[in-house]
Formats: sequence, structure tokens, C-alpha cells
Amino acid sequence: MKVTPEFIDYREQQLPADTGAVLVPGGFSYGDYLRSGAIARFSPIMEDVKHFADTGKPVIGICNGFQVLTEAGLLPGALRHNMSLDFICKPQPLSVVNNQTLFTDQFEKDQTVMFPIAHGEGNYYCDDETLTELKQNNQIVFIYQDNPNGSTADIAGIVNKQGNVLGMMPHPERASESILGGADGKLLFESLVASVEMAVG
Amino acid sequence: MMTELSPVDIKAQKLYQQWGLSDDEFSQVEKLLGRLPNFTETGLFAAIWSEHCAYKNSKPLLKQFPTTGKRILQGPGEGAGIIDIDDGQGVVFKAESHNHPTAVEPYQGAATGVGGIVRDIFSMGARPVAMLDSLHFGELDDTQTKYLVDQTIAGIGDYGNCMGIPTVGGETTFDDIFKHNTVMNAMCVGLLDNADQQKGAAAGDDNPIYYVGAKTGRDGIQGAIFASAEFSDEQESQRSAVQVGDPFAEKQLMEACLELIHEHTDILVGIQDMGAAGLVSSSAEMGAKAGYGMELNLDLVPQREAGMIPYELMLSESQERMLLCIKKGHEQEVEDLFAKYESEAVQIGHVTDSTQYKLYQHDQLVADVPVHALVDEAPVYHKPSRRPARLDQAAGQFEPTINDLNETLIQMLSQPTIASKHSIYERYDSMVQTNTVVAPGGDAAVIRLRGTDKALAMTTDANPRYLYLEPHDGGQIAMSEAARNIVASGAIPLGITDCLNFGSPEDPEVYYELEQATKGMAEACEIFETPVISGNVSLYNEFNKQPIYPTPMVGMVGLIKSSDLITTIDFKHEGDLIYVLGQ
Amino acid sequence: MYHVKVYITYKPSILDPQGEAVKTALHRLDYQNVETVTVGKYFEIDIKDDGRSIEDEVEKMCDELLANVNMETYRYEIESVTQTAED
Amino acid sequence: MYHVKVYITYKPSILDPQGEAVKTALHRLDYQNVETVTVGKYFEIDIKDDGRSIEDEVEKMCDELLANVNMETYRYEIESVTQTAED
Ligand SMILES: Nc1ncnc2c1ncn2[C@@H]1O[C@H](COP(=O)(O)OP(=O)(O)O)[C@@H](O)[C@H]1O
Repeated sequence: MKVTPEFIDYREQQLPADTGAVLVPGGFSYGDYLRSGAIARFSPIMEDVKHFADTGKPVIGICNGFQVLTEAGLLPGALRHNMSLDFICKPQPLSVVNNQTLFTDQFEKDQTVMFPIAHGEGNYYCDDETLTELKQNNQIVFIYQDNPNGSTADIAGIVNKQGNVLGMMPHPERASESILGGADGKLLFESLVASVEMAVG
Repeated sequence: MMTELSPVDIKAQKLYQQWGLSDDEFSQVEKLLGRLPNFTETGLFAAIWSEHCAYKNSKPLLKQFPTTGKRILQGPGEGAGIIDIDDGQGVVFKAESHNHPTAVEPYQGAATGVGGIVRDIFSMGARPVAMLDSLHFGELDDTQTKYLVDQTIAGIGDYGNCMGIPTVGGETTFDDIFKHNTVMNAMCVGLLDNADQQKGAAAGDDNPIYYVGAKTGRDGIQGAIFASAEFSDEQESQRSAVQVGDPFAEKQLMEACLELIHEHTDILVGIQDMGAAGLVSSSAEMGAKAGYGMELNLDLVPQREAGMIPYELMLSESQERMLLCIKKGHEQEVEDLFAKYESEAVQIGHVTDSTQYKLYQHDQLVADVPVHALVDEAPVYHKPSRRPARLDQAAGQFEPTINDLNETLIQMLSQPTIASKHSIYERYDSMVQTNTVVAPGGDAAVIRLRGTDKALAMTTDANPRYLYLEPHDGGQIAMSEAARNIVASGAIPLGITDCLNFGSPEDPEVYYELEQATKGMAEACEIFETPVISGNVSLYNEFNKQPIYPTPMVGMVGLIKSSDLITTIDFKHEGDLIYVLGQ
Repeated sequence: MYHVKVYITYKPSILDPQGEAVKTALHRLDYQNVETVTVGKYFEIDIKDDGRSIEDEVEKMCDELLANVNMETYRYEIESVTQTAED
Repeated sequence: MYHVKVYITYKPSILDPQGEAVKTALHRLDYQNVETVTVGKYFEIDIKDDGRSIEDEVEKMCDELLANVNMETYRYEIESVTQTAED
């Protein structure tokens, strides 16, 4: 892939005009104090990320990024402490249950992929009503084959109703080079880049 | 609240003894100053002359270690050592013990142990790329031990994870001897562009001294002294305020320091972590190293608590703080840079042309001592040593009875010390930074170096039981195990760091163990051509006079010149042949 | 000056793994008579009176930041304290 | 049956990074009048009466498990509740 990402400081007010997609990465924003993502969602740049998402452009949040997006209300639900209460870091088999999104259209339907997880608060929660909606709208994108953290309905990643905002706890970027033990994750970025290029024309 | 005794009372009541200074040492201070030290000054000497800071009991033994070699860019004496890995790059590493704090408050003790060693690495100008640990606990059948293990792991994991530094390896053993004296060693590995190498020295008359990072509170006052004392039942209550780690503050501090080092090379004169014995040891060492004096105004030190006296301010071990010496005229630049990272930078004093170390508070001169007396005149002891009788008892060779090989194998594998450690290392983020080629679970961990085809292998090893049975050979065995782990990963060993965890050197048998173990290690270093580039000594690991087994941890790093040389432990194909190498 | 105490717990319908873990630990320590444990967060906040309604302010703080209302509930107590000389 | 509430906070001299982070966040959200924030833990525990002194029991639970007395302090409230039919 020949895409060079640009790093945008969380204190910026605006995304660059030619932004094609926004990736909110993993990490420990504000030390994860209070709740993961709770403080970061008020970062100045988040206002513009919301506008960007509202225009239907792709936004992806991985790990802490997912937590930030739920806290910010861009995605439904919330992330609790892992059921074991421990941080967990290990490769995890997932199923791609929705390969019709702009992030996953290069995967096979129900393909098994190995993405590492690395989180302490990755236990996805939503109420029954939301879960029904997620299912009806086909918003569940990745599920764990072997639920490591207690997530509701084995959910590992979801999109919003419009399908342009993806949040997921596992790390595709840690599985994008064979020297690191696997390259399944690359398909996700290739899907995204192809979708953006299509949109730009 | 502490009351400050007068100089005469300090001497009469022998207050200094409580702080770890002997009568002889106190007389020596008196002689060096030509007068009685006041309360603050006594505290400064007690801290800097503690074993933890001055290595007064271990220095003669550390001299045995080879410390030079054609790749060695920096040996012991700075925050961390540096080894050249070609292409203008260096690998920086060091290990640090945090045994006592971990025994008292495992989560925070372990977390702040990680925080401290990370600061040592980035103070050299290097970006931390990996953490390892070495943990020795009591047997797992005890509830308190389970709690200790759980919290220690959580503390190490949370701090490293939050900083975005992968914890890629370590070792863990369990034995009753460690029940009241957890051994918690942390090792950090960093990557340096050799042009960015820094020193902890404060030179140049009138250059400003900057305090950067978190505020000072009464945390861990006397930490260095505390680390140089044994535990016993009676002492349970006599513990100083626990240091709490703030990894997010450290992350901000690290990014600010690295930007200063990398992008403002011209203005930074020296940088050092405020570690053991906090402000006094960092500032005095920086001055002494450069041959300059220093004046600090304690009113300017950022303070979290009200009413702190100079003794407390100087000896506090509050975390996430560094000391900088910068070129005069660049004050604003430094302050702006730290503000950008929401970290604080405050000028608290300046370098002087004299040789005195002077502290002021509320317009009063509260300490005035020759900086060399403080830093370089600490006594060095050659303690008596005696070979423990147990070593000469013709220990009846242990003959295991094996009825069923399968069963014995399963029994062995279910020993916590031998069993898989995945329940530990899966609680650490071992992959963040996406450079971990060989994650925990194998021999050494392997980290690739982006932009090159090179990789680094790293491991920590010690086997306390072997050392207890034979300290000299045990020291060699620890070295050999580390070297085997490195070689089995496809790397050439470059050098080591170590943490010498022992009992009290006042005990001649412990001193013998220390002497023999270091001798064995030093010989092995020569053979493997792996000089010692950094390390740490933790003595007084005793509970009710029962010392731990001798536990010298070896942290070894090796270089893999091209990624296709990396080897891993798993069997690759059916039908492949299996060989046993060696004797 | 107000002294505010905020209590945050998971909604009753949500399993609280921390509470379960603490309960198990208490049982292991022989407190068999412990029936249920819930674990929450507790904040003590000192707020200067600035003329705005303190209830409104605390309510908003909880809603926006302190609690995640998707999974947590909160309650608070507000105590008005007389300012001491330094304030 | 007793309904017990336990509040755990850091001792005054102990650094509370969470409290600081929350305070800064509240300031940024324009609650400039927030002076101090401390973050602690909060437990609600239901305990069956088994004849032992409830105060002693709660005190011991706090000491042994709920609080880390090296750095935290605790306080608690005990309320005696009449048992409902199910108990
Ligand atoms: N405390 C720990 N932290 C991180 N990794 C650990 C820890 N303890 C053990 N490991 C990892 O588990 C694996 C096995 O460790 P160990 O049992 O010491 O192996 P060996 O006997 O081969 O040295 C190694 O990859 C090691 O890095």
C-alpha cells in the first residue's frame, strides 16, 4: 500500500481538508484514567471528527480508539472491564460476519482471521434493544470465536448504522506483516484504501 | 511532620544511625565539613552514602566485571550503558531492582520500578523499545503470595502498557525463601541514534538547572535508605509514604525530553532522572561529574504538599521527575517545549564555578557542602567473608525415583516455576510498537529494528537455587543460560546488565555469596565477550535475618544482523530430526 | 464552597465483574455471610460557588464525564460548607 | 441483614493521578470552579447477620482486603435492614 498517513495532534481544531479517512488508534489516552476514552473524547479534534463522520466519510477506531468513539457517541454501547479483570494480550481468532462494509469488503464472509487483542477494558456492552438493532442492521462486523473478555454476543467490532464508522477492540495493524506473525489485518486497510480511492474517484 | 534537630543533638542522639550512617561515617562527614552537619546536610549524606546510591559494600566486587569492548560506547556510570549496533545506532539498556517497595505495596512498587528504569533509558537520549522483568516470589499456595503476584504483574503491565512500551520477556520463579522478600527487577531496552547520546552532567558557570515533570510530595522519603535496610516483623509500621506511579505523566515527560534531546541538541547540557534519593542525588551527581558546584532554591521546587522541609524536598522519591542543565539564554524554549506536552519545567537553580553544593529555602542557606565530599567520598568497605558450611557438606546426591516417566513429567511441568508463564505475560502488552517478532513464550524475545534488517534479542535469567547450592558456578550458570537464550534466537550476545539481589553484606556468608557469584559472572562475561554495561545492586533482602538465595539477574542483549537469521523454538515440520547439543 | 460526593455504579442489570471478584475473595477469607458486593467509583469534589445552580452543574458533570450513562448510574450528595479564611 | 457502604480514598499525602486527570478534564469542560477532585472506591455490601459483631467484621474486611492501608484510608456506614421474605 502506498498511503502515507498524517498524524493530527489531538489539540488541533480541524482535520486537513483532503482527509480521506480518520483512524483513531489504540493507546492509553489520558492514562485511561476514569474510564478508557472518557477524557479523550473531549479532545478538541473530536468535534471535527464527528463532522467528518456525519458527512459519511470513513472513521475507524481501534482499541482505545473504539473506546473513544463509543464514549463520544459515534458508536453505540460501552466497554467494560474484561470479565477476568486482567489485561489480556494475545492473538485471537475472529470471524468476519459482515464483509459488506467499506472496511471489510476484501474479506470472505465468515472468514477466520487472527488479530491480537491487547486491552483491559474490552468487554463490549449494550442493552438488549441496541443489540437487536445491531443485528437487524447488520452492524456487527467481527465476533470472537473464543470470547476472551465477556463481550455481549461475542462482539469484537461494530459499525454505526450508516456503516461508515467502525470500532473494534482487536488490532488489525498488529497482524499486517508476516514477520509479526500474520498479515490478515492488511485486508482491512486495503479495503479501506480502495473504498476511499473509489469515493475520491 | 518532621522536627529538625540541631547539629549538636543529631550527634548526641545519634539520629544519623536511624538514617543508616554509622558512627564512623558520621565522623567522616564531620571531618569533611570541618564542622557538625546540620539536619538537612546529615540527611543528604545519609542518602547519598547509602548502599543503594554509593555501592559502598559492592563497589570492590563490581570492579571484577569487564566493562569495555570495541562496541561499548558507554559503560557503567551513567543512567544506562550503550552498545554500538552498527549504522550509527546504539542499544541502551539497564535493569533496576524495586524489591522493597514491591514487597510493601506490590502494585505501586512494581509500577514505579518500571517507571524508574524507563527514565534511565530515555535520559540517555534513547527511545525505550522493550521491557523485561525478573520476578521471584514465595510459593503459590499462600493467599498473600497470590495477591503479591497478581498485583506485581498488574503494576508492571499497567505502567509499561500505558507508556506504549512492550513487555517482551522475563522470568518468574517461586520458592518459600522469597515469601517476605519479593524480588522484582525490571529491565528496559532503548534504541539510540548515537549522535544523540546524553550525559548526566551539569557544567558551565551560571547555566540554569531545570526541574521537569511531576510535583514533589512526601513520597518514599528515605527510599534509598529504606532499600538499604532489612525487613523484620517489628519494622512493619515504620514505612515511608508509598510512591504512586503516574504513567501518563511519565509518557508526557518522556516525549518532551526526547524532543528536547533530538531537536534542540545545542541547548541541553545534561539530563538525569531523579531516582533513588531524588533531587539530592541527581543534582549532586550532575555537578560532581562535571566538576562544578550548584545552587538550588528550594522555594522554586514544584510542591504537591504544603510545609515540606528541605530534608523532605531533597530526599523525596516522587516519581516522574527529571533534572536538566541547559545553556543559559534558552529558558523560554525549554519551558515552551514542556508546556506543549503539558509537563512542567521550572528553573530551580544554576551551576556555579565553585565546588560547593548550596541549598536555599526561605532566603536561608540550609545546606552548604563540598559537592565532591557528598558524591565521591563515600566510604568503600571490604567486608569479611566466610564460606557457608552448607557448601562443604557432602550433599547427598539427590536421586529422583521415577516409576512412571509420564507422571513425573506432568508433575514437573505443573511446578509453577517450570510451568508455562502465559498467565503472566499475556497480561503485558508484548506487541505495542509492532516490532515484536518473537513474543514471550520462547527463549529470548526478538524485536526488529525498523528501517533496517537487524533485530535485537533480549532475555533475563537467574536461577537462585543453583546459586544457593554453588554461588560461583551458579553465577556462571545464570550467564550461560542467558547466552544460550540469546544464541538460540539467532543472535550474537553483545553485553549484559545485572541486578545483584542478595541478603545483608554485614553477614559474612552473604558477602561470600556475593563475592563468588560476581566472580563467576565476571569470568563468564570474559568468555562470552559480553561486558557489563550497567546494573544495580539490591542488598539487605532479608526477613528476620533470613537472607534470600543469592539472586543475580543477568539481562543480556544480542544482535541479529539480518532477519532471516531469527530462530524460534517451535518444531517446524513432521519428520525433522531432533538433536541434543552439548555435554 | 460546596463539598460534593458522587457515587457511580454499574446499572443493576449489568454484571459487575469487580463486585463478583471481591465477593469471591471475601468468601475465601471466610466472610461466608457476605451476600452481594457491588463496586463503584467514589468522587469527592470541592466546588466554588459561582452563582450557577450547583445541582445542575453536578448533574451535568456526571452526565458528560464522570459516568458513562450507557452502563452506569450515579447519585450525589451536595453539602454547602462555609469558606475558611484562605478561600 | 446489614447493608454496608464502604468508602476508600487515598491518604492525604498520596498522589492521586486519577483525581488530577479528572480535575483537569473538568476545567477543560469549563467547570473552572472545581477546586479539588479525589477519586476513590465505593462498595455496597450486603451481609447476613451471623451473630458476630458487624463493626468488627467490616473493619477487618477493610483492613484485610478492601483497602490497602499503606496508602488508603476507609470509612463505612452500616445500616440494619429487615430481612425480606426471600432471605
Ligand atoms: N515475568 C515474566 N514476564 C514476561 N515474560 C515472562 C515472565 N516469566 C516468564 N516469561 C516468559 O516465559 C517464557 C518462559 O520463561 P521461563 O520459564 O523462564 O523459560 P526458560 O526456562 O526457557 O528460561 C519466556 O519467553 C519468558 O520470557
